Parts: sequence; structure tokens; C-alpha cells
Amino acid sequence: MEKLGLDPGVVARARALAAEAGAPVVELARSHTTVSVERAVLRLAGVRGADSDGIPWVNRLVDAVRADVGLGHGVSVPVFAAMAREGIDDVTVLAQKAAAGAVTFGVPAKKVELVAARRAATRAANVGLKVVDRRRVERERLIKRFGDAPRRPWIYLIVATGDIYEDIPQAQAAARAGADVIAVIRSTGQSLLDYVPEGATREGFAGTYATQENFRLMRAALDETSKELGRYVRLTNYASGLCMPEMAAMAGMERLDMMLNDSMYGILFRDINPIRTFVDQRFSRQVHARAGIIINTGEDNYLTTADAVEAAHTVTVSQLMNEFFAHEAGLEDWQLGLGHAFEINPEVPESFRLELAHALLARELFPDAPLKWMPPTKHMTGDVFRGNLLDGFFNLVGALTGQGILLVGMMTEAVVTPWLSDRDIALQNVRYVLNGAGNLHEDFVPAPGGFIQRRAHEVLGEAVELLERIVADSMLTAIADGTFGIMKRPADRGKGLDGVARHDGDYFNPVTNALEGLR
Amino acid sequence: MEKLGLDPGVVARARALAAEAGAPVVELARSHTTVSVERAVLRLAGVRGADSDGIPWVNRLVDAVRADVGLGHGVSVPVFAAMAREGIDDVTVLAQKAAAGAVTFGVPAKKVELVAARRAATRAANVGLKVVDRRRVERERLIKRFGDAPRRPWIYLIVATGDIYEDIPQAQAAARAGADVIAVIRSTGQSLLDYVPEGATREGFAGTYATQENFRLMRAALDETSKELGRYVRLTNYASGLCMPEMAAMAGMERLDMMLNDSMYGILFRDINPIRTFVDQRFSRQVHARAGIIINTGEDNYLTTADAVEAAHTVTVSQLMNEFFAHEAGLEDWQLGLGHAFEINPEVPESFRLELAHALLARELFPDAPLKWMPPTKHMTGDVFRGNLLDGFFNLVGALTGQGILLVGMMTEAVVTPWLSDRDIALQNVRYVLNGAGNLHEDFVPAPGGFIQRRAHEVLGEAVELLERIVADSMLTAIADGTFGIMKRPADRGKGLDGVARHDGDYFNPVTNALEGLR
Amino acid sequence: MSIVRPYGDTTGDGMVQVSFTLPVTHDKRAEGAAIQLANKMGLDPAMLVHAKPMGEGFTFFVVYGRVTHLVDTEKVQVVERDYPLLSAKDVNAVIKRKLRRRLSVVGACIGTDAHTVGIDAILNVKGIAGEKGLEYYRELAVTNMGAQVSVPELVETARAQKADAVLVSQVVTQRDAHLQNTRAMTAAFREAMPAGKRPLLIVGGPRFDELMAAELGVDRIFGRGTTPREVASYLVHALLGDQK
Amino acid sequence: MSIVRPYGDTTGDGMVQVSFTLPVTHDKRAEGAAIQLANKMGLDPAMLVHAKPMGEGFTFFVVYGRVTHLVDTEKVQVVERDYPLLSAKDVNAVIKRKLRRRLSVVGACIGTDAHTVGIDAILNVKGIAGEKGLEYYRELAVTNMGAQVSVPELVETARAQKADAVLVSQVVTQRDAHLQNTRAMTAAFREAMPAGKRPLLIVGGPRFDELMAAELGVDRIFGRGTTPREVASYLVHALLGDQK
Ligand code: B12
Ligand code: B12
Ligand SMILES: Cc1ncc(COP(=O)(O)O)c(C=O)c1O
Ligand SMILES: Cc1ncc(COP(=O)(O)O)c(C=O)c1O
Repeated sequence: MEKLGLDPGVVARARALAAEAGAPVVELARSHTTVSVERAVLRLAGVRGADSDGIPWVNRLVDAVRADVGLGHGVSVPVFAAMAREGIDDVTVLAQKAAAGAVTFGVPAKKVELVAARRAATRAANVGLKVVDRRRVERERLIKRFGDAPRRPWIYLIVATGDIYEDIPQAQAAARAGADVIAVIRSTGQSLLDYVPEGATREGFAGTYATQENFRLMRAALDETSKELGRYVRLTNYASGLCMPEMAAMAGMERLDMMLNDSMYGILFRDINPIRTFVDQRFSRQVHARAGIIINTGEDNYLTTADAVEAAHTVTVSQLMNEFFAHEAGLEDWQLGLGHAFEINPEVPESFRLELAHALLARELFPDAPLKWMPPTKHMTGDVFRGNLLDGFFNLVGALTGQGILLVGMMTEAVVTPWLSDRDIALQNVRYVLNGAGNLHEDFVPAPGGFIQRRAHEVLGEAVELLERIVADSMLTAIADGTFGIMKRPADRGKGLDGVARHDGDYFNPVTNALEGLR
Repeated sequence: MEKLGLDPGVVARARALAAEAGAPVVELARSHTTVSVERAVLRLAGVRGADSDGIPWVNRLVDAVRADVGLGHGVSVPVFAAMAREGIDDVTVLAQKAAAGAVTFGVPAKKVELVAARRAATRAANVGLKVVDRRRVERERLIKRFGDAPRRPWIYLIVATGDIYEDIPQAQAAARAGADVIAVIRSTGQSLLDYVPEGATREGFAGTYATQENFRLMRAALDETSKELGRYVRLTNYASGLCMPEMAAMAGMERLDMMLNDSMYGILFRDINPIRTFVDQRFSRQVHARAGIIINTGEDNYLTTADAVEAAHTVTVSQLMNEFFAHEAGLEDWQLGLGHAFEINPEVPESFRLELAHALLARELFPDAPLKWMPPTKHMTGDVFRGNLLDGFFNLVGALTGQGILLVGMMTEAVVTPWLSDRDIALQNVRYVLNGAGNLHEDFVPAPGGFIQRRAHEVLGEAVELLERIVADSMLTAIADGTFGIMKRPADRGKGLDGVARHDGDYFNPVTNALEGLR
Repeated sequence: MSIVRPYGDTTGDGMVQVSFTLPVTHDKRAEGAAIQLANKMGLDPAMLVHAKPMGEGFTFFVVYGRVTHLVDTEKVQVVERDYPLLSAKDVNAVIKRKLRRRLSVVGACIGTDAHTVGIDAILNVKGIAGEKGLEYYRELAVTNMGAQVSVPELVETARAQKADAVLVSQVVTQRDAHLQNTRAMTAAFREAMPAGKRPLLIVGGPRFDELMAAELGVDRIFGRGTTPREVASYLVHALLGDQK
Repeated sequence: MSIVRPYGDTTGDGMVQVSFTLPVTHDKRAEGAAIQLANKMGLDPAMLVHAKPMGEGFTFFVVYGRVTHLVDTEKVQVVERDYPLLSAKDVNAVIKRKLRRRLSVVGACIGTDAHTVGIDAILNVKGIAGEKGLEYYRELAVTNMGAQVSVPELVETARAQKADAVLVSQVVTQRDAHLQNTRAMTAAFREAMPAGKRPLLIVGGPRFDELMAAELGVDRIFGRGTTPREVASYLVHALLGDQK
């Protein structure tokens, strides 16, 4: 039911502007590659494991190729040409040899060799993509077999012990207690590592390293619990960071179900270079699209650094951009967990109605997207009694506005990463609200022309204005100017820029080709 | 704005049935008096103080009159006839003499003496009533001078230390923290005392004795604080109990602003005899009407012993009866703080919407009454985090349905009488809800024919049915059968029945006459 | 393992939450005072996460931290149920067989306490938590005196009904009202009846410490969440001995 | 009066609230264990008012009760502000007069910590709580390095900017990350620069214990709710001495 009476003309205009603002960024992404994109290709093509220092063989291999011929051609042809030349048929073995300096890389001059290398690379990459496809089918089968989450919103809980073997029982306990989605928070340092750690890990700060093995262990444990509970429990991790493409590939191969993947989070909140991020982001989303993974975007974060009332329209703009980039990368609406948050200062008069207006605007702008609804964090204090109250009103907005994914707020938000009991209290809170007021949306009809409608129209209007400015100045300029989250991030600064390369004329990437339906 | 679409015919029928059911009770009340009614008359007529055992002189005097001539004539004529006869012009002195056995009482046989006694009694009683009138004018003046509570609902906080001198600073602190109304909870034993204790008191259990001096002390302290805060802070105490009429008289003379006064609370929850209660209740309400005091009824209590969903219609029936009795006693709509409560088991599906339906029904049935909205108590547990959450949703229902008087719920409801910090946390809760969602009622429009409307109609329908049964069987039978709060209270049982007397033909009561506008 | 510590999010982390008010005006010293108290309670380190001035001269604090105390579960003192839990049928059967008359039970809320919901839950047919109350037991003769019963009335009724057991409820605890009333009650029974003739004395209510029975002079205390079956089973156990 | 006790609703009642989880399955013994812990924390009597099983083998408890501890406000240890609070104007004037060049300040979040809001509140013009940040002070030269700065980078920048003071923020505390990072930072400065040449080392963040400065090797710690003026005033006090 339409509750805001948005003007379809204005909505269409907002989308058109977003497309216009996004087009140059897409062009940038289509014409560049990064070390992580190439590593992701090699992971799909079968490179596994790490050296004795824990540096993954994909890193060693890409570095070796790059040292010899640069990244502009893509690594696939040099690598598979070398395989043929060296007579090696295990790409990990090649990586090990290359690391020892025993292989040199180049683009074959001969057409036949080139074609053969492309064909071999495509074949190998397809093996990886087949795994991804099988996982997707498997997910659909398990959801049928075990049953799906019993209702919307899905209840989303985090675990963050730093130790995968403490995380597992906590995640299982959380699932038993009612979680539909488990997110394993990542260690604070990981997103700036330009490699993905290997194996099961037990030491993270405020989170657990995202590794393929940790993904596998957690998914297996949750499969067990899903069976026990008779409902499929989803697993989430983070793509964002310097290894976005690889995270996406690993998530696809290990049947993760959702991934945090925002087009700008890394830029704004991890000071990663904008171009690096946009290139990585596009590739990673193409992989998610193929894997049937739902992405979660990060607009909620803007409201932790900027004011949630003043900056409300920046959230809307970012959602529109994220939608545009996602569609362009092949994601469908049901895969768009666009982010927003309950972050208005509770002292602001009408704060609750403002929250309702903002949440409803997101709901009606993106009617087919699940939407990720984030709890209060910034205005949480050590007053845990007040905290639990705010979380309750957050849950109520979630129920009233049909949010798809409800991140469960914890009363100890300002104190500690959640304790076992915090999670239990928080779930009890969610359950009370959904059970008692889950259908209240039927009785909630913003007065025509009233406060809520007016506010929603105002935010949409401001969003359109901002988009107009962005179209005029370019996205990269807007980001440099601190438009989002008041973080100023110029295009020539930030981490990981040296991992970016412009495509040469002969750039070849078998995964992109497959994902874009090229031959 | 009408939100429930109640059928005015059904509403009118409910009121007509309540009048029909109430008529015999009013008849009972009009034809009986009680020791406390007579004591109240003497208090207004000027009897003050207590003997050395703490037994008030009014008690001694009424007992003496009763021993000599019974109560059927009222005590006024015997007392003022004795005054004339003994040449005493201070009625307290007479009481002291009577207590010493030095006076005998009778109804004068001579017409002139009778007329003289009636006239003297009337004059004396009018002195008391003048005090009451002056207090009422004074209240109106102070509200004008200091300003009134800044908004509806009025925020109502209790103090309950047991010691008037601890209560005072706590009450002042509560007022400074935002309370619009302070209620001094009474010691657990007091309502069954057939006398009113004297003087300032410092030892009560879970509450402080209601005495005229305590009333005075607290009102004076709150006047100070009202001045300081620039808003008139109201004071509440309890009429209910064996001394209802006297409490009403004292409250009128000490400018209390609201009084707990239910037509059945004493019967049901203190096992006071039904006839005693109905007689006392009528007189006390006549005094409240004169004093401009707002009464608070006690339907909320039913839901602590009966189930809040099953028994919802008993609350409605009781509100209708309370309204009928109140109007009959001269109270106006603005004086009717009809009670109801947020007591549905939070585990019940749609509990919150059911609460909304019930609260809105009360609102729309009694559009001009302030309504007293009571917080959850029965389903509060030692889980104080959950407790604060429930209180928040209670506050929200209060805001959404325009309740007039909001009793502030405490997270420690199931644990202790409120601590200082509990009150602070509770007020913060109220403030958050009113500030953030106080106008949300504009956006809350129960779906036509939807859950909330259906439930409200259903409860009203059940109330009409129950009223029909009560009309058929009589109120006293209904009370005997456990209709209200599942408490079975036969008319010939319960405390205080021996304090009731049927009027003789010459019954005379100068206060009733004045209040009923008779001569 | 018998030694455990509180658990925040990792085994052995010892984490607890504490809140309290101190009668001091809020400033740095007040926060230091709060930490001092938390330290005395065994929190080390103590994290002061919230401080809020309340009225004049009072500050409310929330503190989180690790307690150094260990909990030895072997040393825990509790009143464990030391009798078998019987069905209503079995209770009736035992009484019929062993007593050969109905067992007389008198219940009341004494003093000024008017909270009858608890004792009613135990006595009335309706019961609680899906269990029927003692009135439902054919072989029990129940007299429920209701609320605000004085001790002399209770003793009188117990005598009149030849009570085998007296069940008293106390809910209000402010200024230890429940303890005072219970002591007054047991004293009265001791005075009124010789040891052998005295009914079994039982008190219940949500805030009693079940370990205090001897101290209060009662035979048994029932706390929060008691169900009628537990009480019935205890009655036959205590009055009629071993069930074999 | 220097001795106070917690206040529930009466002076001296000593009442506090406590909650925690024990790694035990919920039953009577578990409740007894919770009371044992509360007793060890000094609650006597301890009222167990809530117990809830959570998952397998864990129970959450809420306990209320009277603590026997006394708080001696005279013995409270706090880092009191031992310098005058100056206005921006005065700060600028003192620097101009005594230092005769701009005072150089380098700020950063070190380690993997990316919480810049706190340090930005101190440094950026925007400031916090109505006070402008240090960038606003004409006589301060501020270099804000942002988040996730490594210790070697920080030392390098401090050297390059001839920093008079280095301001480091640490918000994440899990596994004592803030303490480890701070120790690593002070060690690096000690190693890189001789005592006289070392900038003033300051850390801040909401979960630091301000008493730990010496232990961590820093000159000063700023906690929850610090404002820029406090920091600026401290800087001139510590670097330029008495203001007369
Ligand atoms: C319902 C209620 C009332 C009703 C009582 C109706 C009635 N007929 O009982 C009314 C509205 C009348 C009332 C009035 C008052 N109440 Co009241 N009331 C409550 C409330 C909300 C629920 C109590 C209840 O019914 N619990 C459910 C029953 C089933 O549980 P239970 O009593 O614990 O009983 C179980 C066990 O304890 C045990 N048990 C209990 N007794 C016995 C006896 C035996 C022999 C055995 C074997 C077992 C047993 O078995 C039972 C079943 O499991 C509580 C708050 C709360 N949520 O707990 C406040 C509460 C008990 N009331 C309180 C107070 C102070 C009052 C008043 C003085 C004023 C006020 N604040 O409202 C008045 C005066 C009462 C008086 N003179 O005693 C305080 C007591 C504070 C304290 N610890 O001292 C409480 C805690 C509220 C508060 N925080 O202020 N109250
Ligand atoms: C905003 C925020 C974020 C933003 C940060 C954006 C940014 N650019 O800073 C984002 C969304 C990116 C984020 C991410 C994460 N966060 Co975060 N975040 C918060 C949040 C909500 C608010 C912090 C804040 O901005 N406070 C406001 C500022 C002004 O206060 P302040 O930092 O205390 O600073 C004041 C004083 O302490 C002092 N001060 C501080 N530093 C300094 C330095 C000096 C020199 C001086 C003099 C004074 C000083 O002065 C300041 C002004 O008064 C808190 C929860 C909360 N409500 O506190 C969690 C919180 C800090 N985050 C946390 C965590 C774990 C994370 C994540 C790891 C994952 C997650 N749970 O989200 C990631 C990764 C971050 C990383 N790598 O460091 C935890 C930390 C737990 C712990 N104690 O270890 C918290 C407590 C939330 C929680 N309960 O889980 N977060
Ligand atoms: C979109 C997105 N990606 C990633 C993260 C977390 O990233 P990191 O692992 O860098 O802390 C967040 C923050 O919660 C996010 O919103
Ligand atoms: C109408 C009414 N009267 C009186 C009381 C309290 O009476 P007592 O003093 O008997 O506890 C209540 C209970 O809160 C009430 O609702």
C-alpha cells in the first residue's frame, strides 16, 4: 500500500539522475582492473592456499605476473600461457613456481597460443563459476528442504568473538534463539589487508578474520542448525575492503547468503582509493549476482558521522546510486538489501516520526528490495535501560515500514561488543515488538499532507537536488567534497590505488566475460 | 477525531443500561448513612484532633451519639442539640466531654429545638464547605498564577517511602524532574482502619498514612515547588477505604487536586462491605464535586486479578457504572479520571494492538473525561530491561490514544517500591516517547473494519450483554458472583457493615443537603 | 567443574553489569566514588559507562567490569526438593490410605498484605501454570481466609478447622513486613498450641529466602514460581511421611 | 560527610542492582550460585529477582540487594584537572607570547582502529559540545592523520611536523587493543627520540582509565566527554608551564 503519495515523476527523475551520475563511474570500472579482481579470477580458476608466511599463492602469482607484464592485459592469459608453456596443469603449482622466480610471464605473441590461453583460462574459471552455480542451487534446495525464515523482517544477529571456534557455538545459539541471519563481524584490521588470510583463525580484534575456511566452517555449522531447527539460517560476511572481488568469489563458492557490499563504504570509512573501490565493487557484484547472494549496502554508516536529519537525503542519494550500480552489475531487486538506520538524536522533537518518514521513504522508493534496517548506535550511551527502550522503538519502525532485514540492536551498543545476554535481551525485545505490533502497519496511515508525508517529500526533493549537483560535478568530485558521511575522499588519494590498472586493448578476463554473457 | 466508528445507538444503550443497573444502588445510598459519612459531616463542622490513643474525636463523638440514639437520624441534630443544651460552642470540646461519658444524646422532641439544632448544624457544616470552596478558588488562582501542566497526558508519579518527611523531598524532586501529579501512596493497612490517623507520620509500610496534616504538609511543599517551576503541580491521595467520606472532606479542605475514588475498589480489593462502600462513595463524590477534585477510578485493578483480554469488557462496564454514579453525585466529565490499564500478557499475539483497541474504546466512550492510564504491573518481572521496554510501549499507547493522566510505569514494578533512579529512568522513558512520538496519533488511523475496530466493537458488545445481565440480576448480585476482578463479594459480608444504618424518617445531614442544593 | 565465573562473551571473562545511585553531586569525584564502590564489589577493572545527575545531590551510575570472584557451585546452599513430586491422584491416594480423613488446610494473607493472587494460585481450583490448586484435591479440605487476616483470627480458624497445615502468603516486603508478620504468626501458634498439636506452618511469597525457615520458625518456605503440586506433595511428605 | 552508601529510596539503604550470566543450566542450584556470587560482591541480603535460561548451559540473572560496602569520598582517586581552563583567545595569546611560533600537534587513530569521530571532535574546526576544535586555534598547527595509522607512520609524521604534542585516539577495546596499541606507540617514540626531544604523548578514548597514564607511558589520558578546550588548555599548561 502506498502511504506517502510520492510523485512518480519525481521518483523517475531521481532514478534517471542516478543513472546519469553513475554512468561515468561504470565506464571507469569497465576500463580498469585491480590486483584483487585478478586474484579473484585466479581463485575461481583454482588457485588455493598460502605460502609459509601466510601470503596466499594468488597474491604471489598476481604479483609475479604484474612484475613481468603489468596488469593491463589481465593475468589470465599470461598465467594460462605459462601453464601451457611450462606444462603445468595445476595453477597453484604454477603460483608456487612463480613465487620461487622460476616462471616468467608474458602475453603470447602468437594468435593460437593466445587463443589457447584464453580458452584454458575460460575453462578453468568456469570450473569455479560452476561451483558457485551449484552452491546457488544447493541453497535453493536447502531452503525448500528445511523451510525458509518464518516471517519478514529477517532477524539479523552478529557474532564477534574473534575466534571462529567461539563464534560457531554462539552463532548456533543465536540461531536457536531466533536469528534468521548470522553475520560474522570481521576483525578490525582486515579490510585494509590486500590479501585474504588463510585457514581457520582464532585471533581477531572485535571480530573474526574472513577466510574461506572460516566461511566453510560456519556455513557447515549453520547447515546443521538449520536442519535441527527446520529453517534455513542465512550467513553473512563482508565484501567491502581491499579484497572485495575475492571475498565475493569465496562467498559464492562457500554458499554465503548475504554480503555487505557497498559502492562507497570502503572509500568513505576505510579511506580506500575511490577508483580501486569502484572497480572492485563492480566485479564483486557481478559475482554476487551469479551466486544469488543478497547484498547489504552501508548508508547507515553515514549517519554515524553526519547528522541523521540533515544528511537524510544523502542516504537516499546513496541508495539510488547503489541501486543503479547493482542493477548494472546484474543484481536483481530482491538482492538489494539497501541500508539505512535509526540514528536520529532521540532528543530531537518528533524524532520517532522523522524516523518513520525516512524509513517509509526508503520502503516506497524501493518497493521490491528487502532493505537493511540498522539499529541506533550513535546516540546509544552507557545507559543500557534507555538503550533497550530505543531498540524497541527501532524495532517498531522496522515493523511499521516493512523492512526486510532487521539488524538487532543491543542495549550495550556504546559499551562492549555484544554479550550473550545482550543478544538474548535484544531478541526478546524484537519478539515482543513483532508479536505484539507486527501488524500495526495496517493501522498506520500517515495523515495526507501531514508531518510524515511532508518530511518524506522534503527528503526526496533534497535528494533530487543533490543528484543534480552530482551530475553536474561528477561522483568523484562529490566524494572528494565530503558529500557522504562528511568524509572527504579525493580520487587520487587513499589506500590501494597502486593496485589499479587501466585495461590494455587486449585485456582479457574470463570471469567478467562469463558474467556479462560474453563469449 | 472518531477512529473506531462506534455505533452511537449501542453507546446510548450501554449508558441507559448502566443507569438502570445503578439506580437501585443510588437508592440504597440515598437511604443509608455510615459512621464515616457522619464523621465527615462533623469534620466539616469543625471537630479536630484525637485523643491520647490517637483515636480522633470525631470517632469518639459519633460512637457516643450512636450508643445513645443510633445513626438513623444522623449525628448532626443530636450533636448540635447537645451543644445548645450543654452551652458548648466548640464541637471538639463537646466530643471530648462526650468521650468522657459526660453528655447524652438524643433527638429533641420539641420542634423549635430540632429546628435550632438543624440550623446550627447547617451553619457549622457550611463553615467547612466554605473552606472547601475557598480551596477550589485558590487552586484555580494558583493554576493561573503558576501556569498549568504543559501538556496532556499529565505525568503522574508516586512516592511511597512511608515517612512524610522523606516523601516531601522525593515529591519535590519528582516534580522538578517533570511530574505533573504527585500521588502519595498510603500505608498498606490504612484502608481498613475505621478512623483517620492524626498528625504528621513517619512509619508506614509501602506507603505513608493519609492524614490531614500530611495532606497539608505535602500540599504546602508542592505549592513551593509549583512556584519555583512555574507550573501548578497536582497532589493526589486515596479516598477508598473505610473512611472514604472523611478522606474526601479532608482532601477538599487541604486542596488536594485528585483522589482515588472508585465505586467498587474497596468492595473488591479490600473486602469492604458493598453497602458500606456504596453509601460512603456517594457522599465522598458529592464532596469531590464541590471541591473541584478529579476522581481516579480503579478499573485497572481488575486486570491484575482477571485476564486483561477476557475481562476487558468488565472494565468498560465498570467505567460506565463509575460514570453514572459520578454524574449522579454531581461530578462533571472533566472530573472523571476513569481507570484502565496496559495489562495484557505481552506474550499474547497482537497484544499491543489489543491494548490500543481497549484504550481507544475508553477514549471514545468518554471523550470528555481525562482517563487514567495505568502501566503494566502484572506481567512485569524481575527482568528490568524488559520492564523498561514494556513501559515504553505503554507510554506509546497513552500518547496514541490521548490519555489524560499517565501513571508512570517503573521497570522495578515486580521488585521494589520505586527507587529514586527508577523514577528517573521512567521519566526519561516518558519524555522520549512523548517528545518523539507524541503526535503520532495523527498518523494512526485504525483500518476500517480491521483488527482494532473489530476488537473495540467486540468489547463494547460484550459490555452491553453484561450490563443486560446485571440489570436483570442487580449490581449486588453481580458483585457477589465475582463479575469484577473475579472477586466474589456478597452484600452481607465484608468489613464495615456494622457501620451502616438505614435513614430514619427524620434523618438529617446538613452537608448532603447543601451538596444536593436542598435547604 | 565446580568453579565458574560470570560470562560476558568469552569463557572466564568474569563480566558483570552493576547500577546504583550515590548521594553525591555529579562530578569527577563522584565518578571516582562509583568506581571505588565497584572495586569494592570486586569489579577490576571497573568501566564506568554512564553517570547521570538526578535531582540535587544524587547521581546514577552504570558500571561494567570483570569480577574477580569465583563461584563454587559445590558450595551453593539451596533448599532442594527432598520429597517426590506426586500427581493429584497419588496425593489423594496417600491421604486416603494413611490418614483416613481429609487433610485440613487453612490459608491466608496475614497482616495488612492484600495480595491474594499468590495464595489463590496455590489454593483455588483454577491453580497456576496449568496445575489445579489444592481445592481440586478431593482429599484436601481447604479453608481460604483471604487477605488482611489478623494472626488471632488465623489461629482461631486453624483451631476450628483442625488444620493439619497452615499456609500463609506474604508479598509486601518493604521494611521487612513479611519477616515481621511471619515471626508474629509462628510465635502465636507456639503460644496457642503445644508442639505436637501444632499444624505444619508454611509461608510463601516471591521475596522470601527459602533458607530462612528455621530462623522464622516455619516448617517450610516456598518462593517465586511455586506450583500447587509441589505444595501438595510436600504436605503429604511432611505430614504422612515416606510414601512407600 | 565523606562516607556514603548507595541510595535506593532511603538514606543509607545501600541498595544496588546487578546482572550477569553464569555458565550453568538453570535450576535451583544455579540460582543459589547467583546468590553466592552476589554475596561475594557484598550484597547481603541478595534478592534474586530474575533468572532466565539462555541457550544451552547458560543462565542470566538479575539480583537486587543491599551492599555492605561503604564509599569513602575522601579516598577517591581521580585525575582532577590541575590546570586552568583557558579560552581559545588566551591559549593563542600564551603560545604567541611564550613559544613565538605555532605549536605543532599531530593527531591519529592508530592500529586498526577506524573510529575518527572522537579525535575529529577534538581536532576539526567543527568541534563538539559547542566548542570549536583545535584547528580553530590560530596558534596551533594541526595535522590530522585520520584512521588506521601505523605507529612508524605516526613517528615519521611527528618528526616531519616537529610535533610538540601527539594526540592518539583509541576506541576499540576488545582484547585490550587500546592498551596494546598505546604501549606500542609510546615504546616507538621512546626508541625513536631522546627524552628531551620527544613530543608530549596524549591518548584519548571513551574506555580509558585516566589513572593509567604512567603505566602506559603517556603524559595524559582523556576519557569520555572530553572537550577541545580542555585539551588546548592542557597543552599550553604542560608545554609552556605556568600561565602567569
Ligand atoms: C496484583 C498486584 C496488586 C493487586 C493485588 C490484588 C490481589 N487480590 O492480590 C492490587 C492492585 C490490589 C495491589 C495493591 C497494592 N500493591 Co501490589 N502488586 C501486584 C503485582 C502487580 C502482582 C502480584 C501478583 O499477583 N503476582 C502473581 C502471583 C501468582 O505471584 P506471587 O504472589 O509471587 O505468588 C507465587 C509465589 O510467590 C508463591 N506464593 C505466594 N504466596 C504463597 C503462599 C504459600 C503458602 C505458598 C506455598 C506459595 C506462595 O506461589 C505463587 C504462585 O507461584 C505486584 C508486582 C509484580 N509484578 O509482582 C505488585 C506489588 C506486589 N504490590 C506492591 C504494593 C506496594 C502494593 C500497594 C501497597 C500499593 C501499590 N504500589 O499498588 C497496594 C496495597 C496492597 C496491600 N495492602 O497489600 C509492591 C510490593 C513492594 C514490596 N516488595 O514490598 C509490588 C511488588 C509492586 C511495586 N513494585 O510497588 N497489588
Ligand atoms: C560511529 C561508530 C562507528 C563508525 C566510525 C566512523 C568514524 N569515522 O569514526 C563505523 C560505522 C565506521 C564503525 C565501525 C566499527 N565499529 Co564502531 N562504533 C561507532 C559508535 C556508534 C560511536 C562512536 C562515536 O563516534 N562516538 C562519539 C565520539 C565523539 O565519542 P568518543 O569516540 O568517545 O570521543 C570522545 C572522547 O572519548 C574523547 N576522545 C576520543 N579520542 C580522543 C583522543 C584524544 C587525543 C583526546 C584528547 C580525546 C579523545 O573525546 C571525544 C569527544 O568527547 C560506537 C558505539 C557508541 N555509541 O559509542 C561504536 C563502537 C565504538 N564500534 C565498535 C566496533 C566493534 C566497530 C567495528 C569493529 C564493527 C562494528 N561492531 O560495527 C567496526 C570497525 C571499526 C574499526 N576498524 O575500528 C565497538 C567497539 C567495542 C569495543 N569497546 O571494543 C562499539 C563500542 C560498538 C559496539 N558495542 O560494538 N563504528
Ligand atoms: C557496507 C559495509 N561494509 C563493511 C563494513 C565493515 O567493514 P570492516 O570490516 O572494514 O569494519 C560495514 C560496517 O558495518 C559496512 O556497512
Ligand atoms: C481506586 C483505588 N483506591 C485505592 C487504592 C489503594 O488503596 P489502599 O490504600 O487500600 O491500598 C487503589 C489502588 O491502587 C485504587 O485503584
